[in-house]
Amino acid sequence: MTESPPPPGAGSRTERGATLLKRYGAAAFRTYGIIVAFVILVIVVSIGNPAFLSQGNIFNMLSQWAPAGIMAVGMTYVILTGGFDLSIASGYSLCAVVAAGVGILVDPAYAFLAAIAAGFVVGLLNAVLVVGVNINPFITTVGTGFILGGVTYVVTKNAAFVVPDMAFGDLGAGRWHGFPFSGMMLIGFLLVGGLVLAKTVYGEAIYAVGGNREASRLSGIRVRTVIGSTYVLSGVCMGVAGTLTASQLNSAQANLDPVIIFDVLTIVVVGGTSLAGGFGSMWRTVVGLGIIATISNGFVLLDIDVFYQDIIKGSIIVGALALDVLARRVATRSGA
Amino acid sequence: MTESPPPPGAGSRTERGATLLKRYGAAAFRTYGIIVAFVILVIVVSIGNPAFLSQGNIFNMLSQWAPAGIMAVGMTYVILTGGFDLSIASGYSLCAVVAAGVGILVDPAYAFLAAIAAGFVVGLLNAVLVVGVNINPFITTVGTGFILGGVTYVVTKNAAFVVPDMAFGDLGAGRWHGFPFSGMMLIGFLLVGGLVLAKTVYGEAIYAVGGNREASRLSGIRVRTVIGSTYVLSGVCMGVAGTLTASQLNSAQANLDPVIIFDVLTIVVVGGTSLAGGFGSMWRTVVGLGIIATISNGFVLLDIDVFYQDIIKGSIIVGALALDVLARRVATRSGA
Amino acid sequence: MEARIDPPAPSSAGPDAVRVERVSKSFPGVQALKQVDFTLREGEVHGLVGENGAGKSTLIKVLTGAYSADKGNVEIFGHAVDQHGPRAQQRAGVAAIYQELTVVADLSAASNVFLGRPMRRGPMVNRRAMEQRFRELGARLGVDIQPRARAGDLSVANQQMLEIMRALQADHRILIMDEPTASLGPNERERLYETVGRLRDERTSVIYISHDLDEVLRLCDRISVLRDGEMVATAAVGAWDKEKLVNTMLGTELRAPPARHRASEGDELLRVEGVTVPGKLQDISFVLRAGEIFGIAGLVGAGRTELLRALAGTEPGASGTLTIDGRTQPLPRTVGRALALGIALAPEDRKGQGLVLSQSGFVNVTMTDMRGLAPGAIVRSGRRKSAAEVIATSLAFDPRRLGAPTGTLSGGNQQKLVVGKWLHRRPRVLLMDEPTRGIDVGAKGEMFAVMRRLADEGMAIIMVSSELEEVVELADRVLVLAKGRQAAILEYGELSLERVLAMTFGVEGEAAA
Amino acid sequence: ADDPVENAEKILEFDARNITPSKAYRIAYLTECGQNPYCSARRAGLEAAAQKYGFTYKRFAANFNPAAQIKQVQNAITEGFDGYLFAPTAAAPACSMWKRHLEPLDEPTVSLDLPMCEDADYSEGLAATVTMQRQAYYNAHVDHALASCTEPCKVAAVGGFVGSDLFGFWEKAIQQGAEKFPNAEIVVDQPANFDPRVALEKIQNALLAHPEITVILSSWDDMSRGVEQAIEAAGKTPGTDVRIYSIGATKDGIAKVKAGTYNETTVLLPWEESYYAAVALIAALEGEPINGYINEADLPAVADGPGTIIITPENVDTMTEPKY
Ligand SMILES: Nc1ncnc2c1ncn2[C@@H]1O[C@H](COP(=O)(O)OP(=O)(O)OP(=O)(O)O)[C@@H](O)[C@H]1O
Ligand SMILES: Nc1ncnc2c1ncn2[C@@H]1O[C@H](COP(=O)(O)OP(=O)(O)OP(=O)(O)O)[C@@H](O)[C@H]1O
Ligand SMILES: [Mg+2]
Ligand SMILES: [Mg+2]
Repeated sequence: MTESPPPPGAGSRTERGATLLKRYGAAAFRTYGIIVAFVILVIVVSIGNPAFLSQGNIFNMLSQWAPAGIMAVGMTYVILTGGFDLSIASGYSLCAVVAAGVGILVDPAYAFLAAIAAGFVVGLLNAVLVVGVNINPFITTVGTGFILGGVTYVVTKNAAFVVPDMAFGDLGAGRWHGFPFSGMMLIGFLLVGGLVLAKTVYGEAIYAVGGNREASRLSGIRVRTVIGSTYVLSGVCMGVAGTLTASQLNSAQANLDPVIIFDVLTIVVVGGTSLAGGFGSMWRTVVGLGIIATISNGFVLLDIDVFYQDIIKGSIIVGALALDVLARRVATRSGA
Repeated sequence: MTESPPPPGAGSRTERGATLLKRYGAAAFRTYGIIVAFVILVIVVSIGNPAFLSQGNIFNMLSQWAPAGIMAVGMTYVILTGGFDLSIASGYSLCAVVAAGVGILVDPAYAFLAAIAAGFVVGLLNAVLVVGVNINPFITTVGTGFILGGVTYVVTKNAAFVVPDMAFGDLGAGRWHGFPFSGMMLIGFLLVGGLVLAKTVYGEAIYAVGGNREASRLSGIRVRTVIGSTYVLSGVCMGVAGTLTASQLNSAQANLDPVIIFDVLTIVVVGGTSLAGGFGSMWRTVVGLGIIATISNGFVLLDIDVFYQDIIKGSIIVGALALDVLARRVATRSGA
Repeated sequence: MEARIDPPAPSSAGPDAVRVERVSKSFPGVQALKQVDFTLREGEVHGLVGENGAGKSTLIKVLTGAYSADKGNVEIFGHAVDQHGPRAQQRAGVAAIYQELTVVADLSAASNVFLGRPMRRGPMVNRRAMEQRFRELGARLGVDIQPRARAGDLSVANQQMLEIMRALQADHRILIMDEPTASLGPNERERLYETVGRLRDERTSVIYISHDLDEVLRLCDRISVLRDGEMVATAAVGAWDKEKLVNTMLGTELRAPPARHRASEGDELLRVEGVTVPGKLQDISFVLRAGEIFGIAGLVGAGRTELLRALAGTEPGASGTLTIDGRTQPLPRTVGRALALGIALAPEDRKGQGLVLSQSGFVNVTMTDMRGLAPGAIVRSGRRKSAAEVIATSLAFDPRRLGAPTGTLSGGNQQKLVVGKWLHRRPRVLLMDEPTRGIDVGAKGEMFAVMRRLADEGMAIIMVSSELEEVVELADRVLVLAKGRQAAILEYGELSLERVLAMTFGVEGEAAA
Repeated sequence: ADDPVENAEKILEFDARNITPSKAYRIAYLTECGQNPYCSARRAGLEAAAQKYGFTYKRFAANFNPAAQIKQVQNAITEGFDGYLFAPTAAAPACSMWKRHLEPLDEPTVSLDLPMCEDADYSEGLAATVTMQRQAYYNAHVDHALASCTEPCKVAAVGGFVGSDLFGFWEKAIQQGAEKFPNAEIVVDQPANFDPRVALEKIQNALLAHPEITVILSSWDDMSRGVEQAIEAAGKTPGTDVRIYSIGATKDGIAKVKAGTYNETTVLLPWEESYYAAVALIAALEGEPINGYINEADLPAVADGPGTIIITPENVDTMTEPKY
């Protein structure tokens, strides 16, 4: 609503007073203010415990945040079209259970595919309701979230599925010269997700639909297909994330991590992507992920007392965004 | 986005083929489709267990849903301006703790005032961040939610505040000829909240701001004041709700009911109020409250197996909205 | 028409209602106003003209407090206004009709007119009084809008009337109108002129912005010209004529408009039969030939927009058939289907339906044909850039502004892009709803030239415009709609302003009789 | 009735009589539970008692939410039952539900799961209290783990939900244990929501920040799976390089103790808890109330097996197959 995305390089040649540098500098500050907040946070935590920037810790963080980060990639797409996917916590548990179930009953090799197929179906269900029946995505996905959660209970009869074959854990916990496979997948999703968004026709359509649905429709963009596809993508991300977690734990159960939805939403939104749709980008999700992961990791590394963790977390989230907003304001004033 | 609320009586006079009755009938169906869903639900549950419509059960439901319902009144205002208040779960716990604390240390008589004051401050904090610093309300209130929750832990040191004076419980648990005080307060909030929205200049401004913020600003509406006031109102509702719960429990503690936020959001949105702002009304919140309370009560009355509850709940939520949407579509086609 | 309005009596000079001194305003990358001086005398109607993007809207937004100026002073009735948003200015008696519609779609028509200043009884809204006053205002302006209608369901013209009613609703001493007639038909325009005349008699001071120079010359006491953010001239109306205004606005001579010529009689491209939209349109049939510009004339609410929407696959209730390439089929049900047939729509509501305001001109101009720019699904920014620049240049849109989010462009420049969107994809039939709305005289010439050229290249264009002169000047044939019915199709030889007017009103007269 | 062991014997004796109650009772099961394996086991115990004693019951599940529980207590009372099984979500609010709503009824109530009203176990007026999860229980678990630090060692702990009563017991036990066992230094103490994924993350980070950690306290067997994976990911062997002390004695937990991956798991008996609570309620309804505290540790699963709630590789074979 109050978001006014700055056009990098939109400056007119007619302006004489300001130097190019000053102008673009200000624009950069305005655009990338959230990065400043992130850098400050990193500096503070690594002064507190230099191990923060150690290779081992970074690898750990990559593998720990792979499930949430991968789902944040899907959520970025959904939110950019102006949608919402609140079914991811249940969908993720369901996919993890499918992965573990197939890992037990059939073979770990098929677990990944089965979970992705399950995620695909979940996403399709959301897509059909949101663009087919045309129900508000917020409430639709709250509803499907309940349904999927319920299905998972019924399927598991409320017991954990423990996979006896330890090879099942290789995907989630395996490493290559110390670099976790799950971290590679996270980086892959962020990169490919970002490139598709920034460079392809599909990505442009996402922004267009989120920015003005009616104008996009009249321009011949298949609005429903575009919107629906983001839910399917989000579902596939649940499948991947669920498999990684099931593999990391060598087991899965219903209600795996019900609050992961907050993590994922916060990751996307804290970077500055607008919930109104049409504005945001994958690098913002990367920064958001960085901020949230650093906070969570920092609590342990700096051994912050439990009682103060929530206060600190909330203050950092609000503070980072306030800095971002103020940066825009200051830069707009001085740069223009 | 896809919401196109029909104005009752907006039919064009030039239309000749359709009778007035048919036209208005269709418009009513289009507008009030969600009520049809609610009525079906009520019929199903009361056939399953006629005790559903007994006075005792209705009184119980009123008192049980008073805290969530009162917060839904505040949330309706916030959402109508296009905002979000995700801090209510923590704010509500905090206010309950303040009420219990004052009830212990000072006197139960002051507890109510103290909790309302606490809610007011919470709302003011949100308002300052949302309209003062101008941060996105979603993430702002996620952040303040963490902060408030943290403050509550620190204040209570993770212990419950138990009020020894049993008179403290009279507000929340007391009844007048069987009619619970808390139910009266709920009805009072819904009525007054609805009247203010529908009839007053302030209510008119809420719709205007939510419908088109810039147009409202240009028309001289104090947009920031209006938006900010809704967060303060939401805060005051937390204060009232927190007091009622503390009084019902004769005690309070941190993290009282973290998932109440989902109940409150669902109540507002399931009725048909648009998250984009500018469209909705208090009767929709009443219907939403009715639906959610009936589902929850019905599970117990019909003794639904816990394994299937979530599936049923999700299906009813999605189904109610689908019916609403389809009603609109059918009515639009036949009526226009 | 001209003869029907009395020349304005020069008003006696009173104290200044508005005084603007050395006001500058810039946006990131654009200096919209440069040291502008401007004076509005009490009781005068002051015209403000200039090219698209000259800074007119920006100037009035500074005046109303919607924007705060970077430098300079604004005085209203001798009092400096500190820049605290639109409220302060409203208190001082300023009302404005903004160029971009500011209706609240979900509110009723009456609530929109009284937005921010509802009639009240204590803290309560007095809806009955509001609806009463709404009807009075409507009667005065000759519009028939239901006070309880949802504003978003009204046509653009009626929404524009709501804006006008909003400005007139309280008795303001200063009234600012930014292109109030852009989407109005002849009737409404006349009513508005009368109203402005009456306001002047009541010594209300008016700033009047329009691209219709005839209108400005008829209505105003003095006229100021903005060019590139600078105030280049202010003079009494007597000192101006149309040519002088144009030359001052553009800084150069206007190129002669393209000579009117008839399209060579092309082959039948599209046959439209029996288009009906319940309650809006009845049984419209016509034939469209390749290479022609087919005009649709009619009064506001006659159903012109509906007809275009029906052909473009976006009017759900529509029925009828199309014959194209020898195949007869029902009207397209989706936009995609219409596009597959080669039919595209440039809608009249540029903000709501035309542009993705958060995206750049590059994106907007090419989004109709992204596949064409992106073999292998990857968008080639180089190709896109050159394609967009060609389009921009042909529409007199400064190609250097293509990178800016379209939401930051002036109204007229946005309109150019709405039309420009289809110049890349090149449909066989282009439906243009009010394509010149808000476009300056210079650019209008360019737009006409483009339309003519497209037609000459074999495209068929259907054009709807509320400016009948425009339709008559440009179209090869004209379909006249009256109250949703087809009044006549005027062939090339029969076309004249008088006939079209007679048809539109004549049928109305018949119906009334 | 002041001696829990005597109470346990009494209830076992009653159960052994295999009586047929004078009528088919209707019982309200007001449970804090939601949906997890622990809750399912509790339900199964109740189901077994219902089969045996021919009563019917209605389940009111509060999903760990005190505000929801008060609603359910009211609903249950309005509906009216012969007796009430009451498993509090939290001690303090439960006290008000008990005193204000349940106690004034003329029907017997048996509490389980948690003590309430600031009582250590039994609260006056109840027909019985059947529970294990008291402060003493957590102290026993933590003390056993910390006592293993014969030399100075570093300890990390992951607990359940911040704000819950159990988390309060847990934190207090850790605090008191640290004082009792100066060799043990608690370097990380984090909540992990009983969630294996969160536990994995927290312990992975903890092992990185403090590679010398050799003892990990976990408050739930399912969560300990995440702990185990974190230790393996750090290239260490769970059970030897880093010792895991867990709670639950679930099937999975017992198996892990047998395998030597967990060094200990503390017994929880959800099945027995609800089974004997129901038996105690039937006894009260039949006019033989216990009016006192029954500790599940005094029941056969522990008393006739390992004799202690602390299950280690040494005594794990004496533990009967857990019911969940
Ligand atoms: N909010 C904004 N952000 C950035 N640039 C803006 C903004 N508003 C206006 N501009 C720029 O300021 C210049 C003047 O625009 P303005 O709208 O005043 O023109 P105008 O004279 O009203 O034109 P038109 O006749 O097309 O309405 C344009 O270059 C426009 O792009
Ligand atoms: N985008 C739209 N979506 C739905 N209905 C629309 C839209 N635009 C216009 N209408 C409908 O069109 C009707 C007004 O007639 P319409 O706009 O077709 O007349 P017109 O002859 O084109 O006149 P105008 O000059 O006002 O465009 C209104 O009843 C309105 O509901
Ligand atoms: Mg303008
Ligand atoms: Mg039109």
